[in-house]
This record gives sequence, structure tokens and C-alpha cells, in this order.
Amino acid sequence: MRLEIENLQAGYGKAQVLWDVTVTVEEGEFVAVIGANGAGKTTTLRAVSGLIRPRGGSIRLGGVDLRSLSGGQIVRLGLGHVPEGRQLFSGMTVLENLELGAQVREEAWKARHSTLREVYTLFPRLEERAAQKAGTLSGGEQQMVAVGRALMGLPRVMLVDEPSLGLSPLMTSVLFGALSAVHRRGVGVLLVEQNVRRSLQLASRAYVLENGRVVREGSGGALLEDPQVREAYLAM
Amino acid sequence: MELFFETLLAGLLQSGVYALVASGLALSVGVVGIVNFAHGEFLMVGAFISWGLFTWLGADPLLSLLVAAVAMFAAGALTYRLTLAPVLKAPELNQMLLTFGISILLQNLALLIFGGNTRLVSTAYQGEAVQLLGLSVGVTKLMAFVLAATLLGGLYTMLYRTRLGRAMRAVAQNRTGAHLIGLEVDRVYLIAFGVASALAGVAGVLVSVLLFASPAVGLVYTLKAFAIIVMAGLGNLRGVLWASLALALSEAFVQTYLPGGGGWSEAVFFLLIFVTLIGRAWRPVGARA
Amino acid sequence: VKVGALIPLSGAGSVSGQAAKNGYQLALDEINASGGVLGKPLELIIEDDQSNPAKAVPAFVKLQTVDRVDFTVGGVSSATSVALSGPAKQYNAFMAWIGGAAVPVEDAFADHKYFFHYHPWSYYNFEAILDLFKYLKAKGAKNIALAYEDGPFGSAGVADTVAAFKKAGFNVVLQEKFKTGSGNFAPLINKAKGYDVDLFYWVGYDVDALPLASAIKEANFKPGLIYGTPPSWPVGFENNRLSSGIAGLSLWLPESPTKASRDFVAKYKKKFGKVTDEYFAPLAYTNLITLAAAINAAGSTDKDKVAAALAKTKASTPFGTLTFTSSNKIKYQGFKAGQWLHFQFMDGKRIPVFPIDYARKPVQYPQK
Amino acid sequence: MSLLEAHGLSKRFGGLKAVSELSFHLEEGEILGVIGPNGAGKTTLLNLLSGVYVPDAGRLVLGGQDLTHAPMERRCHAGLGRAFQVVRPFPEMSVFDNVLVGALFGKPGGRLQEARARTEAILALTDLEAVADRNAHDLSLLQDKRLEVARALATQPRVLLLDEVMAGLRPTEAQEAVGLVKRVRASGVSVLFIEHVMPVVRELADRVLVMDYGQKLAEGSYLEVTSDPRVVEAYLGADEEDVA
Amino acid sequence: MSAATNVPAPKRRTWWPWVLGGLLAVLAVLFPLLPFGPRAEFATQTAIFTLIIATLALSWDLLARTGQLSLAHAAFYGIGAYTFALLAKYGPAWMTWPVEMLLAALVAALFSLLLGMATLRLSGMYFAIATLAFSEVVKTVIQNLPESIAGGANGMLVEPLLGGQTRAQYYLALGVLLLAVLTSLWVRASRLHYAFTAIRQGEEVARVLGVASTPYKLLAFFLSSFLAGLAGVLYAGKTFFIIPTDTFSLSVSVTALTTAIFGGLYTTLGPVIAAAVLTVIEELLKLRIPNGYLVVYGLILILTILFLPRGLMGLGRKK
Ligand SMILES: Nc1ncnc2c1ncn2[C@@H]1O[C@H](COP(=O)(O)OP(=O)(O)OP(=O)(O)O)[C@@H](O)[C@H]1O
Ligand SMILES: Nc1ncnc2c1ncn2[C@@H]1O[C@H](COP(=O)(O)OP(=O)(O)OP(=O)(O)O)[C@@H](O)[C@H]1O
Ligand SMILES: CC(C)C[C@H](N)C(=O)O
Ligand SMILES: [Mg+2]
Ligand SMILES: [Mg+2]
Repeated sequence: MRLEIENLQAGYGKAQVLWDVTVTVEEGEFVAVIGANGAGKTTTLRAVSGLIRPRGGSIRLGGVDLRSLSGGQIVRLGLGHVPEGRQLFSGMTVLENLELGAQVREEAWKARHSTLREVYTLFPRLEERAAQKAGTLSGGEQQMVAVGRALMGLPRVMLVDEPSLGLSPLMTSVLFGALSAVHRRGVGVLLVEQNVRRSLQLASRAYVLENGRVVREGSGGALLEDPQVREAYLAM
Repeated sequence: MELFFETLLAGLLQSGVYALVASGLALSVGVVGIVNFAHGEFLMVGAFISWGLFTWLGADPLLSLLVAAVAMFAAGALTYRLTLAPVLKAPELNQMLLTFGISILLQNLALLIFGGNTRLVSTAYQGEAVQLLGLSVGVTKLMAFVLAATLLGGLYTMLYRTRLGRAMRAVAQNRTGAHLIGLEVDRVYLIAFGVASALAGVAGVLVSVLLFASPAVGLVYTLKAFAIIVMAGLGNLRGVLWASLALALSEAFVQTYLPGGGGWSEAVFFLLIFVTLIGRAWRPVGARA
Repeated sequence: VKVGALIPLSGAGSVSGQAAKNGYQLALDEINASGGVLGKPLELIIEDDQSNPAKAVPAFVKLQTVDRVDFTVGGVSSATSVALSGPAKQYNAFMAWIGGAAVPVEDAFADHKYFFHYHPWSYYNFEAILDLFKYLKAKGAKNIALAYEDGPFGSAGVADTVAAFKKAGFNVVLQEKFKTGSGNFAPLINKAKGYDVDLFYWVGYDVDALPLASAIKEANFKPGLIYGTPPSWPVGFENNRLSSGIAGLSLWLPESPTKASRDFVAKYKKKFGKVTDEYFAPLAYTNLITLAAAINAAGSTDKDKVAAALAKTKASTPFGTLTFTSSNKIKYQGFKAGQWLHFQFMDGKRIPVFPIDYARKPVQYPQK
Repeated sequence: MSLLEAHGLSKRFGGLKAVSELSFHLEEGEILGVIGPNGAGKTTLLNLLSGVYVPDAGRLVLGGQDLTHAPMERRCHAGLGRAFQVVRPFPEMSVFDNVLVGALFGKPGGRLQEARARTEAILALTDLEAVADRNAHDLSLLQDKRLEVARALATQPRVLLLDEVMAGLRPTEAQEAVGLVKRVRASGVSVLFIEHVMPVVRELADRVLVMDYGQKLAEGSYLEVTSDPRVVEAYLGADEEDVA
Repeated sequence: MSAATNVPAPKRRTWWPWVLGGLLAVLAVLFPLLPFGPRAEFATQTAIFTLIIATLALSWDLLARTGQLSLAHAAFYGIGAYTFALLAKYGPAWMTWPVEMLLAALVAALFSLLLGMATLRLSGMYFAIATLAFSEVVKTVIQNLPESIAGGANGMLVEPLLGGQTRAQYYLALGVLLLAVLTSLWVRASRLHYAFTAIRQGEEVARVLGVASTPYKLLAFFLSSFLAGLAGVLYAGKTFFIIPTDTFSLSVSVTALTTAIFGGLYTTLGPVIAAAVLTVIEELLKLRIPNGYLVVYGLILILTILFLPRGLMGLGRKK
């Protein structure tokens, strides 16, 4: 299932944040977006999920224009989103949060027990804390829930916004392992990540976003070697 | 001793009435977080539906329950669509002014149409009682009690055992998160508010039998119902039963055993709530976790 | 000639207020059909006091200063009536008043020159009630249980009432307050059941009538007579089987046999299609009719002259003959204890049962 | 005596010992890094320091002053400034006003004029000038994180408590942030920071405290702790390459 | 770190509230002298109640600025009214009305401090219901007090303020509102504004940033209830009669709350304008639609909140 973002214009209130952003994720492809703080990465993902209304351009998933669809329809098509800021249901338990991730797509709901196993295997901490209120989890634990919740929906294309935020190095490795496993199963991934080296290593293609515009595009390996990219995003 | 058991029974039965009125509020205010000042007026409409069906068609209120539930679900859904949906995104207090406006509107509309008179629904079982362990149990209040327990039980099952219920709780906690996992936020709110309104309608029918129908009937229990759901803890449905029981029993005992108690029962009711809320808040932090 | 009527068309007193409004309109038609006052049509301006003192004061002032009415009529609730005493003095307003039964109203208007009070003071109610009870005493009634709402209406003069009952040789076995409208009477009734109650006397509002009757029935409590004095009864209460045998008090009943009352009922039916149970309708009617007559008799709108004329009123009204005599504190009190009628719900109707002169049937005691 | 001393701090949630009998110290002008697996109790420790939680046991002393049971505002006045991990701006206040609150109330008796001046300076320092007039809830997450730091700085702390404020920064940005923290230290402020970004820990920390299951797992220089096999096992994982 | 895309918005300088406020002030001072012709007296009387409501609404807003949504304003109002009435009735002869008024407001404030201390840890609906419960308890206590003390359920007569002279009463009420406005402006201009707002938007964070929330919350309680108490005194001295069921009615608190929201929360001008606008709307509607004007009134409240989510003060603000 292919995700095509074409000439996207978007913003908040009067301020426009994105200009002519074009990003594609081919069926089963792993694509990374890198860019400075405030460049508009999150905004791009939000527009795809319908959290903000684009001002121009088009967004298609598997050929279907997402702009006129409701949140439920978008998810049922097969989109999953690990959002910035986690957006958990803080008064509900970890288990409920995870189950909620599966409940909109029928196929995901049917498979929820086995998916839940997988999520628990990935993040054993979540199983230990299944009955704890999500809001009282530690920062990293919450991040695990956010990732797990998206996985529970068995998405065919996943938008992943800084998933390693707040995870320990060990858990970060686990997470990236999981993302590539998901990708290997044929799920398209659009990853936004400040852990630039890692995301470029995983991605077959990547985009560089600056000031709301795509300024560079290429294979992960090529960008990793690009001196300007190295200077701007990898120094240290 | 008999007086003691009679008092206990009186409190028990009255708690059913409170819980019944509180059930809809527990959903709208407690679970989905819509502070509905017009809940009492929705109840009033339910009471008038019961009265109208009784007066014009001779329908027994038990039949009206269904009609009121359906009609009030629709009315609640419509209210949500037309007024509440846009306001939910605005500052929280706006809900209060909005629903206050709705309550003034409905109350005065009823006044205009029906006048301020107290109207009755007369049934064969009003005033009837069944004998249980030597105590006489009023049938109408017993019905209210059973209905309240059933509705709260049903509500609990819906909220904690069904996908729709889980969605309702989720939507109220995080709109963005709910949208992202594919919940139709607006529709879930609409259904939740519709159900809450239907519960108000059902309570209204029962109230029309227990008390009367009039533009002001909504005011009778709504304030107490608000207090009850807050004392129970917002979102805590089981607590609604307990709080109703504690309050109704305290009232009954004050009325029975305190000279001039009828004048103090309300004070005791609210004092108990005050003390509970304050006491709970001042418990040491450790004990709260 | 302009007359301002200040009545509650919304809020707690709206039932009485709306009834009064109809009464005034009926009277107005009649007055103007027969030539108006002083040869010109009478002008009536109705204001809503919303049953709220804070709204009543400006509305009253508006009548005095904007509409410049010559006379004021109306009133229902005691609280708003008291609040008007200040502006009334300030504008030296002429008030032919039908509202406010509570004693603070009497205190507040004690020294107002132009205050004519039609409605009996609450102590007159008790006087009338005592008459009935004394009559029932002969039939064996001895123990009274008193239940009253804890607001201003129910609590007015309770101590005096109880004292009066005792003085008349009754036992007051129970004296309890309740919250009007709460519908929660079981504890009270359980308590009352512990006594041998002959007269269960309650003071509350229409909203309490059915819940109280239900609670009494549910508890299988059987006092000799249930007797209540709400300002009005629920619509259709007579058709509820629980009402059967309950007795009450009214200044007026549509079934009242006097000519004035029958005339009123006929006229009212003609104008509004159906008859009313609310005594505030004939009270308002009487209020405006007698005021108009007094103005005509005085031949001018001069307050002193009209007051003198009104003071001389001797009119037959739906309530019986109206004259103004002094009460405890004020000079011009209209109806007193004698106008009150006692009735009993029987066969889906209110049947006057006392005083004997007006009774259609004897009091059913003990009630069935 | 150290500037900040904690003795046997403990905090439990139900059956869970989030922090258990933890002792540590922070010297004047020192930068202490705290690392440890997710859920190790780092944030809880910070909550105990800033007074959001009252410890079940233990003692906390800042500059000789016992703060164990002091309310949050007194700790702030005494010199503890804190940035939250899960950002908590005042959402409907401008960025400027958010910082101003810290500047005005961080020390008793703050004056508006002075506080405004200090706010300007801090906004410049934290590169938030451009968004000074925006509502805090219109910011991107990283801007919110910077705001957290700015607010804490505005209270003129003696000890700055930072909870994962560099998470999500790209390396160049992190570098700048490290510079900022160093400048802050140079001005005489001690720093206790929690971070999972190891390069930042390496750059910044004079000393590192490793927590696991609410307890101290290791303590020492960056090199010492990162070569401790227990730390590698519990926290770093085998995959060293990316960490560096 | 480059904060890329956004040009900073220019600092908002809002001048119009000052101009509008100034105009209103002039209007208010001249109001009783305006040539309303026969309507003058009525207008002034209505205006007095409007001023009382404006004071009450503004006082409610002051407390709301700390995030505490009170349903106890009926109690502060009622306590003010009753204390004043009792002092006027039983107080020593040397006690003149300004002293009585001041004492009444102080008593209201004293009760509020007790309430404030008890409710320190409550927020949102829990706070609202606790304050409601307080109000109901106070009402019932007064209602059950022996009649000889404060009239019990029957209420009590009150000595009219300023001998019942309308114009003098008007200026007194205006003075009280002015006091409320000045208090509000002072809060707005001082560090209190930042303390109150920070506490409202996140009490815990505010405390971590050094805001000692307890004294500030109590101060807000004090100021708010003092003004509400004064409003209660004016009401008592204006209607000559107070009675628990009316004076302590929940609707007093609700009026305060809705007026403040209608006007625009956390503003000085909002509650004041709202009180005036709502009165004018009500009077006009009453004239046009004698039956059912309250239906339209309710409709107006609904429409206002739908189209002006920030209340009347939102009108002057660009989106
Ligand atoms: N809710 C909002 N309202 C107004 N402006 C916003 C909002 N969210 C983000 N912005 C602004 O839009 C711009 C782009 O933000 P966005 O969150 O898309 O950036 P990003 O590339 O994800 O950055 P980061 O690395 O910080 O997450 C920023 O200048 C930000 O301040
Ligand atoms: N209020 C609470 N109730 C129950 N458990 C809690 C509460 N707060 C924290 N915990 C638990 O205590 C443990 C420690 O949490 P803490 O936030 O201190 O971890 P952390 O070290 O900061 O982790 P991270 O690196 O993920 O931020 C976690 O497992 C968390 O789930
Ligand atoms: C009968 C009515 C005049 C009673 C009225 N409610 C009062 O307060 O007195
Ligand atoms: Mg982002
Ligand atoms: Mg943490």
C-alpha cells in the first residue's frame, strides 16, 4: 500500500508551516524524514492522519484520497501513527490503551490476543504493568505504550514520530529491531527520528525537511554519506 | 427496633431514586466530561413525555419508559450536534454557560406550553406496597431502585466490557489520541451524550410517577445528583450507588431520629459530601496511590 | 386611569400568577364593557415579578415612574411583597394587594397609608383550621400530627398554631419539618405511625400532595383525616385514587354555591373555555372589580378619596362578602378567617364540607 | 558538606518500590548525570527532590537546610529549579509569561520590572525569543522542552534539575544545548540531569549515577560506569556502536 | 538551534478596553442624570441591581482566575447580607452603615477563608461541589436558626440603605463596583496576575516554580468574598428583606458564573459589560415578548457561547 503526499501545504492558524511537501512511501518501503527542530516533520504526519486539515496538495493512501476521510476510515484503510507526545489515555490502564489500538480495525481486533503477545514480548515491562494507569508510567514506559498501541492496529503503513524519545539505549535498540521486523513483514514505515544515523541505516529512502520544504531526497546510504547532512545532523 | 429497620429501608429505597437520576449525569459529566446543567431539564422533558402519553393515550408509564428513552436519545444527540460539539473544543467553562442556556430555554418553553402547574400521572401501583420481612416496601420506589441498579449495571457493562464503552472513556481523555487510533470522536461523544440524555428521560418517567411533572421538576433531584457523582468520584459508577446509599441513609436517619430532623436532612446530606470531599483530599499522599 | 399589576408569571409563584392574570383580564373586560372608570376605559399594565424580589423592585418602580400608574394591584409571594414595602412608601403607592400571607408582610406595610390587603393573613388560616378541628373534636379527634415544609410558607407561625391547638385541648403528638418537593416522606410517616394520629395536618405545596399520600398509603398509616393546606393542588389530583378522603382548605372552590361565585365561573368559562381551580383567579378578579368600583365611587383618582371609598366596600364576591376591617397590624384587611372553605376529595371532586353552612356533604371522618 | 545531599530516600507506589534507600550527593558547581533503564525511578527521584512527592523515608538537605518535608515552593526558593520530562507548560500563557512566572516567583519578593528583564535574557539564552509571544500550547515539543529549561533557569536555582531535556535533539542541537548547560554551570549553578542520550552524558557529566529498580546500580565517571558490565547489561545493551 | 518558520507576532497592544471602560465609567457616573424622562427612576433602580450583579460576577471571576470555580458565592453574598441586617438591627448605636457594611463584608471574607483553607486541595468539579455543599449547609443552618435571631425560614426585614434614596444608593453601588474594578485592575497589573494565572493553568508546576499557591489562593478567596459580601449588603439594603431561600439560592452563584462567562472570563470589563448587556436584553425582551421572553433569553445565551467562545470580550479580539 502506497502513501503519497503531494505538494502538501499546511499550517496552524495564520502561520503556514509546510510548503509543497512531497513524500512517498512505496508499498512496504521504509522511509525516513529528518530535519531540524521545528522543520515541520510532525506537522506532515499530522496532516496525513487528519489531525490538521491540509491547505493544499493531496494525500493518498493506496490510491484513496485521505483528505475527505474520517479518522476511523483512515485507520481502517491501514494507517497507524505513533504520535509525538504519545497522546495516551492517561486515566486508562496499559492494557486498555493497547486494546484500544486494535479495536477499530476488525482484522486487528480478531488478532488482538496474538498481537498483544508480540507487544509484550517486545516490551515485557508493559505486561508487568498491564493494570497500571498509563498516566503514572515513566516517560519511557509511556513511549512503549504509544508504540505498542500503534502496533496493535496491525497497520499497513505506519507513521512513527520520534519513537525512541525517552527510551534507554537498550530499549532503543529493541525498538529499532521491532521497526525493522515490522517492515520486513511488508508494512510501509515513515519514520521521523532524531537518531539520524540509525534511521538512515534502516531506511531505503530518506527526505530532508528544512523550514517546511523538502530540500533533499535520496537513499538512506547516500544521505548518510552526504557531507552537508553529516555536518548538520550527525556531528558529534 | 422496627423503626430502625423502617428507616433503613426508607433510606435504601430513596437511594434508588438518587442513583437513578445520577446515572445519566455519571455518564455525561463523570465519564465523557460534559458538564450538563440542563440534565434536569432533560429529565423534565422525560416526565412530560410520560405525562403526555398518560393523559392523551392512557399509556402506563412503564410503556413510556421506552418512548422517553428513544425520544431523549434523539433529543440529546441533536443537542450535541447543534450546540455541544463546537463548544467542547472551546474553554471548558463554556459548556456550563451553554447548557445553562439550554436549561433556561427548556424550562421556560415548558412553562409557556404547559404552564407552571404540577401535573400528575396516576397509576394503580402508586401507594401500593409489598410486604417483605414484615416491612412494607413501596412499589414505585422499589421500581426506581431496581431500575437504577439495572441501568447502572448496564452502564458499567457497557463502559467496561464493550468496545463502544471503552471508546467513550478514551475519547474523553484524549481527543487527539482517540482520533489517531481511528475512533470517530464526534460520533462517540454523540452516542454517549445521547445515552446520558436517554437515561435522564427514563429517570424523568419514574419521577413523574414518584412526584409529578412540571417545568420545575428537573430541579428537584439534579443538584443532589451532581453532588452524588462528585462524591462518588467522577467516572466511578459503582461509587454512584454507594454515595447514593450513604446520603439517602444519612437523610433517613436524621429525619427519623433527630427532632426537627426534616429541616436538617439537607444540611446533613451536603455536610457529608463536604466532609467526604475535603477528607479525601487531605488524606496523606501515600495513602492515595 | 392606569392600574399596574405586579404578579409572578414565571418562577415559583407562576401558577398563582398566571391564574391572577386571567382574573384581571376577565375583570378588565367587564369593567370596560360597562363604561370603564370615570367614564374612560381602564388601562391595565401587567408586569412579571419573576417570583424574585430583585426583579420585583425594579418592575414595581417601572410601574410607578415609567407607566405612572395611579394604582397598583397584584402580588403573590410574601418575599417579593415585603421587598416592595420600601419603594411603596417612597412613591406613596396605592396598593390593593392580593398576595403575601406571611406576617412579615403585615409588619412591613403596617404604617403604609394606602395598603389594602385582600388575602387573609396566615393566622386567619389557622383560625379557620382550628374551627374545623374543633368540630372534628366532637367526633373524637384528639391527636394532631403536624408536618410542615421548612420554608417561609410552611414555617410561618408554627409555634402559635401549636399553642392554639393545645389550648383548644388537642394533643400535638408530632411536629416535623420536611423539604418541599423532596418526595421523601417515608421517615416522617414511619415516625407518625408510632402515634395514634387523628388529624394528620400538613402545610406544604402542591408538589408534596401525591408523594405524601403515596408514602402514607405505602406505610399503611391510617390517620383519622389527612388535612393539607397547599396554596394550590396538583392538576388532576382529584382523579388520583390516593386523593380520596384527603381534606384541604381553599378560599374558593369552583363548586361554591354562592351566586357571585357561580357568576364568576360562568364568565370565566365563557372567556377561557374551562374553569379554574386556582383561587387567585377570582381573587384577582375581585381585586380589580372592587378597585374600579371604588374609583368610580370616589369620582376621582385622588388616593385619599379612593382609599376612603375602597374602605367602605361591601361587595358580594365569589368568596363571600368583602369588607375592609383592621387586622393585627394593618387598617385595611379584606378577607379573614370566615372566607376559608374546607373541602374533601370525594369521587374525583372537591366537595365543600365545612363550614356547615356551605357544606355539600358532611365531613367524612374518619376518612375511608 | 556537599551542596545537595540525599540520604536513604525511598518512595513506593503500592507494591512498587520506585525509589528505594537511595543516597547521593551533589557538589557545588558539579554536573551529575543520572541514567538507568526506563522505569528505574529517575523521574521519581526528581519528584522527591522537587517536592512533588513526599518521601516515605530518607532525608534531603540543600546547603545545610533540611528540605525533606518542605513544600515545593520552598524548595524552589531554597534553590532547586526543575524542568519536567513530560512537558507541562502553562498552556494559555505566552512563552514570555511562562518564563516570567519562574523569574518572578523563583525567589521571594521578586519585582516585575527585574523579572521582565531577566526573562528577556533567558529567552535569548535559550533561543526562544522568536516565539516569546506565542501561546505555549502552540509550540512544537522540542520548543516546549526548551521552555521547560528556560523556566527552571528563571527561578535562579542553585541546583538545576533537568529531566531528559535533550531527548529528540539532533546532534548539532544537542551540542548547543550542552554548551548552554555548561555556561549555566559556569555561572555557579550545579546541575543534576537525567538523560538517555549517551553522547550528551559523556560530554556533560562530571560524574554519573546509574539507577536500576530504584536503587543505585553504579556511580562514577562516564568511562567507569559505561564499562561496568552490569550497566551494559541493564541499560546500554550490546549494541555499542550507535551509543557513541 | 534555529526556530525556523515563524515570524514572531507583534506584541498585542489592546487599547480598546480602556477606551470602552472609560466611556462606560463616564456613562455610569452620569447615568442617573441622563434624560430618560419618565423612565429615569426605573432605569436607576434597574441599574442598581445591575451594578450589584456586575460586582458579584467580577468577584466570582477574581476567584476563578486561580482556577477555583466557586458555587459558594451565594453564601458570601448571603452572609454579607445577613451580617449587615443583623448589625443594623442589633448593633450598637454608634455603628453607622459604612461600618456595618465593612464588617459584613469582613465576616463574609472570614467564612471564605475557612472554606478556602478546607478546599485548598480540591479543584474542578470537586471544588465546585464542595463549595456548593458549603453554601447549602450555611443556608440550612440559618433557616433552622430560631426565628428570634435572624428570622429563620421566614426571613427578616432590613433597614433600607441610605434611607432608601435611589440616587444615593446608585452611587453607593457604583462605588462598590468601582472598588471591585480597581481590585481587579490591581490584580491584573501586579504579580498577582501571574500567580493566579499560573496556579489556574497548573498548580503543581506553579509551585515548583516558586509560586506559594496557598497564600495566593486564600488571598483570591478573601478579595472575592469581600466584594461578594458587599454586593450582598447592597442587595439586602435595597430589597429590605432577606430570606434564606432567595438570598442563599444557588441561582445567585449561577448568575455570577454565567455573567462572568458571558462577558469573558478573567477580564475586568467582561463581567461588568455582561451584567449591563444581559439586563438590557432582558428588559427589551420583556417589552417585546411578554410571554416567553426567557425562552429567547436562553437562546441568546446559547448563541453567544456558540459564536463568541470568549464571551463578549472576544468581540474585540481578532481571531
Ligand atoms: N499546535 C500548533 N500551533 C501552532 N504552531 C505549531 C503547532 N505545532 C507546531 N507548531 C509550529 O509549527 C512548526 C513546525 O512544527 P513541527 O512540530 O511540525 O516540527 P517538527 O519538525 O516536528 O519539530 P520537532 O523536531 O521539534 O518535533 C514549528 O515552528 C512549531 O512552532
Ligand atoms: N504514580 C505512580 N503510580 C504507580 N506507579 C508509578 C507512579 N509513578 C511512577 N510509577 C512507576 O515507578 C517506576 C519509576 O518511574 P520513573 O518515572 O521514576 O522512571 P524513570 O526512571 O524516570 O524512567 P524513564 O527513563 O522511562 O523516564 C515506573 O515503573 C513507573 O511506572
Ligand atoms: C397563598 C400565598 C399568598 C402564599 C405565598 N406563597 C406566601 O408566601 O405567602
Ligand atoms: Mg516533531
Ligand atoms: Mg523519567
